[in-house]
Amino acid sequence: MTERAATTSILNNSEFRRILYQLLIAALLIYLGWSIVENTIANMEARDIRTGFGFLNETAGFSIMMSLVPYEPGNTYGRVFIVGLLNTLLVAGVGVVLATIVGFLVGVMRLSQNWVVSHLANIYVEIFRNVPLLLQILFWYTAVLKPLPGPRQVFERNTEIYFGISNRGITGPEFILLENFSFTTWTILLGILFTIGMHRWSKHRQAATGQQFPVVFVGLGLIIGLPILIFLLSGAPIEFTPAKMGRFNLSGGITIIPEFLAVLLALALYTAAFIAEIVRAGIQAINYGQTEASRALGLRNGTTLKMVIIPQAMRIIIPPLTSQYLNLTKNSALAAAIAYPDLVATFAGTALNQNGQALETLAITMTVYLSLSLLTSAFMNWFNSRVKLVER
Amino acid sequence: MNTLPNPESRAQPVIQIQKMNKWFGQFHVLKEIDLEVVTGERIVICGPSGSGKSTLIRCINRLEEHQEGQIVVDGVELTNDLKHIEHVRREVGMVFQHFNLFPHLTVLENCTLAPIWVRKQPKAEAEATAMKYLERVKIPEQAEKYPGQLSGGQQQRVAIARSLCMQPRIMLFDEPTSALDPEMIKEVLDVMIELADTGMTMLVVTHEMGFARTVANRVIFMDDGQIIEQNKPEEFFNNPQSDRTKLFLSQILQH
Amino acid sequence: MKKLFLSCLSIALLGGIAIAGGHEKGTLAAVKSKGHIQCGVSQGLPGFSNPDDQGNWSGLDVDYCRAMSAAVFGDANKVKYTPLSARARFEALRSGEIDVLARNTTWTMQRDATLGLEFVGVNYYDGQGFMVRKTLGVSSAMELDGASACTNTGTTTELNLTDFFRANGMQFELVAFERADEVVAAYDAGRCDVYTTDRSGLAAQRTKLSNPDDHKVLPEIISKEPLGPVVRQDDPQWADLARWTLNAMINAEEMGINSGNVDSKRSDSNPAVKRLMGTEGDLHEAIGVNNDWAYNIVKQVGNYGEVYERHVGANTPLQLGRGGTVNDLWTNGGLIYAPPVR
Amino acid sequence: MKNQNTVFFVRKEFAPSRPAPASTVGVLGWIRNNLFSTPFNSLLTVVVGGLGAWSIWGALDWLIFNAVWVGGNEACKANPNGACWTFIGTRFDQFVYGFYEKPERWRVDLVILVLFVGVFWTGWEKAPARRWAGGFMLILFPWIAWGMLYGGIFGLPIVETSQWGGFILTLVVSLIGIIVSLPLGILLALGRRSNMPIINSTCVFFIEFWRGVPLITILFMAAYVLPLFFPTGMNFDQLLRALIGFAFFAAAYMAEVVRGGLQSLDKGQYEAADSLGLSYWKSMRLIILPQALKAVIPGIVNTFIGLFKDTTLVLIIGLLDLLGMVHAAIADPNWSIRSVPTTGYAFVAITFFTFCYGMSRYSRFIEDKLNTGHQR
Repeated sequence: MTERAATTSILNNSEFRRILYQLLIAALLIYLGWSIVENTIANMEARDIRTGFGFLNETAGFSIMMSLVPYEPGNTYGRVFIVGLLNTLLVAGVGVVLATIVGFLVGVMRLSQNWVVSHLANIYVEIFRNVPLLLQILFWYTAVLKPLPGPRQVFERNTEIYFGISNRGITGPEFILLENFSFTTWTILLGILFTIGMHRWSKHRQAATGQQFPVVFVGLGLIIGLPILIFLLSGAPIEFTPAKMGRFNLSGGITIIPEFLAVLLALALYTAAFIAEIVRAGIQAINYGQTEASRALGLRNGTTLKMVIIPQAMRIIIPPLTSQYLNLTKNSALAAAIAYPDLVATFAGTALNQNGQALETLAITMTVYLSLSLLTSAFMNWFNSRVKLVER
Repeated sequence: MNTLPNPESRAQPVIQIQKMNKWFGQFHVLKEIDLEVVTGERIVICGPSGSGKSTLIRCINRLEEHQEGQIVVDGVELTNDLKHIEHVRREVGMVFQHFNLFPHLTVLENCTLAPIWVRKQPKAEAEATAMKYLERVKIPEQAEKYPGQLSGGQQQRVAIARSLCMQPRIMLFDEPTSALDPEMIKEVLDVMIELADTGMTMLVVTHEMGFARTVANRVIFMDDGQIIEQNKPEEFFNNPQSDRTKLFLSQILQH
Repeated sequence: MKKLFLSCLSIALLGGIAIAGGHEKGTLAAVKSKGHIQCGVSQGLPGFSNPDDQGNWSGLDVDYCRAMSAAVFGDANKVKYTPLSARARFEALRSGEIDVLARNTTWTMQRDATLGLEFVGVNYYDGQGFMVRKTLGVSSAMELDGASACTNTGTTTELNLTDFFRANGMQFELVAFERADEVVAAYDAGRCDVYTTDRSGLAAQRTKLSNPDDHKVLPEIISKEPLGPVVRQDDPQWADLARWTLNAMINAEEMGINSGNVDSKRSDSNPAVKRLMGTEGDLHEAIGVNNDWAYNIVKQVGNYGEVYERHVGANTPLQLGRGGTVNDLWTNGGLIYAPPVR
Repeated sequence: MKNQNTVFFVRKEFAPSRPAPASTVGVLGWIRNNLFSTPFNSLLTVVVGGLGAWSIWGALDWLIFNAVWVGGNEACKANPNGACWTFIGTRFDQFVYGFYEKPERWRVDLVILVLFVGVFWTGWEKAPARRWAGGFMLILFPWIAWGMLYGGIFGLPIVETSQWGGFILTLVVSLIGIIVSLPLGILLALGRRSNMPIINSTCVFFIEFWRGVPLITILFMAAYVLPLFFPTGMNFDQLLRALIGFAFFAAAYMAEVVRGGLQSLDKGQYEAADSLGLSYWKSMRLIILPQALKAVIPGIVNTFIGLFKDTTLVLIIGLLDLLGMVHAAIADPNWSIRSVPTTGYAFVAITFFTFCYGMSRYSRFIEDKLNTGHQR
């Protein structure tokens, strides 16, 4: 009896079990990892596939339709990576701004007491979030932007075009900032600095005397109004070079390609539907009593929003909002479906195809997205710990 | 009770409600309300739940909108005019059943928010006032804490202090003790009694009949959206006239 | 370091797939045991490999796969098709998902030497060309400065196009899509001025345009694109079978053997014909098939010329006349030439 | 009440309830309160309402009233300002079955029929033997369905996965996604909450990795790199590889949902389970998981909606799901008509919307029910 108890107790010892389980899992994982590595190396050797990251220094040899940094086909795959990454960040960045604006607008509309407004906002949300994003990208591209008339149907040959829309995109003039433009730049900078100073001053003054100062209006005047005035006074020192209609296409000018527009629209409108829900939930989560208490204290609606509702709602809104931003960034990879040259389309697409090093190329690409997502979650943890409401 | 000022000797009524009617949708929630309150009066409003008593005092600072009749507070008629509403809300403080403190602001910030933004007081002055009222409600040491760190009774006292910081002429209390545990009710009532002693005009919706007896100089009984009976407290409790009042009192005093 | 990197990556990728021990088996044996050849084809390129409404595949490349089936099984219909994008094709072959890749694939040194692939011959000599709308009034590719060009991503076309414009100092905008039909759709919608791909591809895709007659192919050919079937490098026997299937079709045409006269040619006295028809010699054993393998190919699929005329010739929608082009037999001045069967 | 300053008052006549003034209730009152309560509100109503009505009318006009319902491509060419439903009609079979062999299509029909009956049975609260139906759908049905579709059992001829396409492929990918991801996600969630460091960190790493990268790179990985990981000669076809990637991706998301459910449980439940002397797996199976999973049904449904939409991504690696089929079909030169692409996309959008919206309503319904259950 005692012997049996002794033998069973070792197996039933929870500490022993813990270690045993973990060792088993670790062994399994090591075996899996090892066999995958072995297989991969064996397969690569058998198939004569090159390995390593040396390809990043090799000439790419293909052209990319849109690039934020100078790029030509003679550049390396490393450069292709940079170009793709920047294009991804561009569409994601603009998309985030646009999605936030639309999302907050729709979210607030959903809470409107106006029946028409809230129901239309609701229809928007339901439609856009229940239709696959890829479909929306294809829709904007294939059904909306591509059928636009071509440049030869829209523009006369050799005419100068300051603004035009065709199936090659939205074209505007290229602009050169002349020397005098620096006055305007300085005014804007000064305006910003001054507004920051003014904000502090008005805070102090309010603390000291209770008087309030319309910082927003004066600040807008300083940052926008004054520079416009200076700009005009300094003789409008900006030179527009219009695009010119060539034999095939518009040349010169700045063209926003339809691929970019389609991805941007789809990403922004899709994500906006989710953001709208987050905003609505965030505002609704705040007890109506908060509004009533503010009103009873005599606060105006604007002040109530600014001092009571928004600070509380933002605590609820920002974490899911951040993960929507991350989703948008990851979803921008769908640009590959319509030839927008983002990171996945150029680097994990064309470059991978030309050099055949799928493992390395995809590993680099995935690392980029993984880092973005780790950064985002680090931010969210920081934010959550910072704004957590103090409770008993 | 006889030390209380005689309402009839006062010149100007501070709240005048005439033939006021209110509906929620098709539900006639307040019917033909006539009420006059003069400065320094302390009125307790009681009645069964759903009788419209909360709605009535919420009409006084326009948290609810009435559809017929007239409400004049501090000489200003309540209409859709925002200027009027703002004026009235500045002069009328309100304490809610669920305190409605701002959880993201400290106790002190809760108290100074409105004075700074509405009364446009300097911060230092607002804070001094706030500390004065926090002392009066006996929790000055909690000034830097957040509402979430306080007990219910403490929170309600902060809410009272917060309203007082606006230096209102009238205070409305909407069942201030009914969300509290029994041991905390007394601390809140004590604060309210002290406040009454300063001569503040108060309208209190409550079921605390002890409070009504000792503090109020008028008790109003409401049922079915109407004022059924009002009287001085001793008359009201000892000699109720209406059958409905008798029934209500018999139920509530059994406890 | 590489091992560490790979192991991290793979652990992340795989949580629970048990890895069974590998088993080496020749492709031919594997094909025979499963009863069909898995053939990698395009996702739809008329003339080369294209499915009809019912999902039946036909084309020059498809007939090559059918010929292999005829050689292995004596039945040309034991083929199953895997449509592949340009990007996916090599991996599909290397991983063994398909047995042979007949997908208008250009034979290049890089692909042959670094990707673990074996090109077994050329079944169509192609070159990259340009197609434009007639209304553009362009008569030469040298006039295309500033144009916007649609093409497939991940192909040699993309590189050739870039080289051509760079070499001639011309500007262009490249719009590259993953799938051929997307390229065509974009060109048809006017997203670009030029459509560039192999000229056979231009001819094929032109049939898909809304108004084929509005478009024309420019005279320039900017690259050499020898298209041919591909197999894995690690199975020489299967590579030989693949190579000689193609050679048999060409030799048959050269000897004047076609699906109509092949039965009578079996009793031909010409020793070269006898060797091809399997009535003499035992070379068939070396590639692991029966002696009537070439007979079956010609009988059921046809010789190279027949297949060409059937799918891409002058009487097809592609209208790629053969006479005088590089795709004619060497005896007629073309490049179609096969080593002898002996 | 003549003398208001007299404190005493008792009401003798009770005021009757009157109907509210006409201007505040009824249709007029509703309109006033909801549409024209302030000048700004009125402006909003007119502007936003006008825009909304205009676009809704435009959409309906295009989709229904002015659409082409009969005839062939000629009819669509004649009417470019309306949807071309005949395009969908002629290709409908392809959109549903892909290139699945015609004589075998009854198998697909049967699978879809069983699927819908099973889902409704499981989802309907009052259905008899609901648990059994649910168990059948989750455990047995996937195998039977795969067997029916692929063939090779019951003497059914094999239909290669490369011939699968259209809606059936969408269903296969999404169902495999949920069926694999649910158990795997539960294991991962339990592992992530485990206090054993190796198990915990492995699960955290797995979950964060899969959630941190875009699905499309995972599909690329599955398509181009996965074969390298297996011994030579061990092959999966393209669909199976995509399914592996998709299922792991889904599992990571599911794990986070389940973890939310585990976290929401009262600590007392764990302690109670321990105090009963149940082993870890028994306490999980009998006490913790049933509660945790029930609490996160809405989250699971929402994750599934997301996965269902994400199935469209297989189009990028060359698999022809419903969207892929339509996308390929609109390139048909015979149907090169202005209205065809929009019609095709509208068709896919309506299909996805119907399913996703239906599921989200169901999840909302469950959520409301769970909420009332928690109220005292």
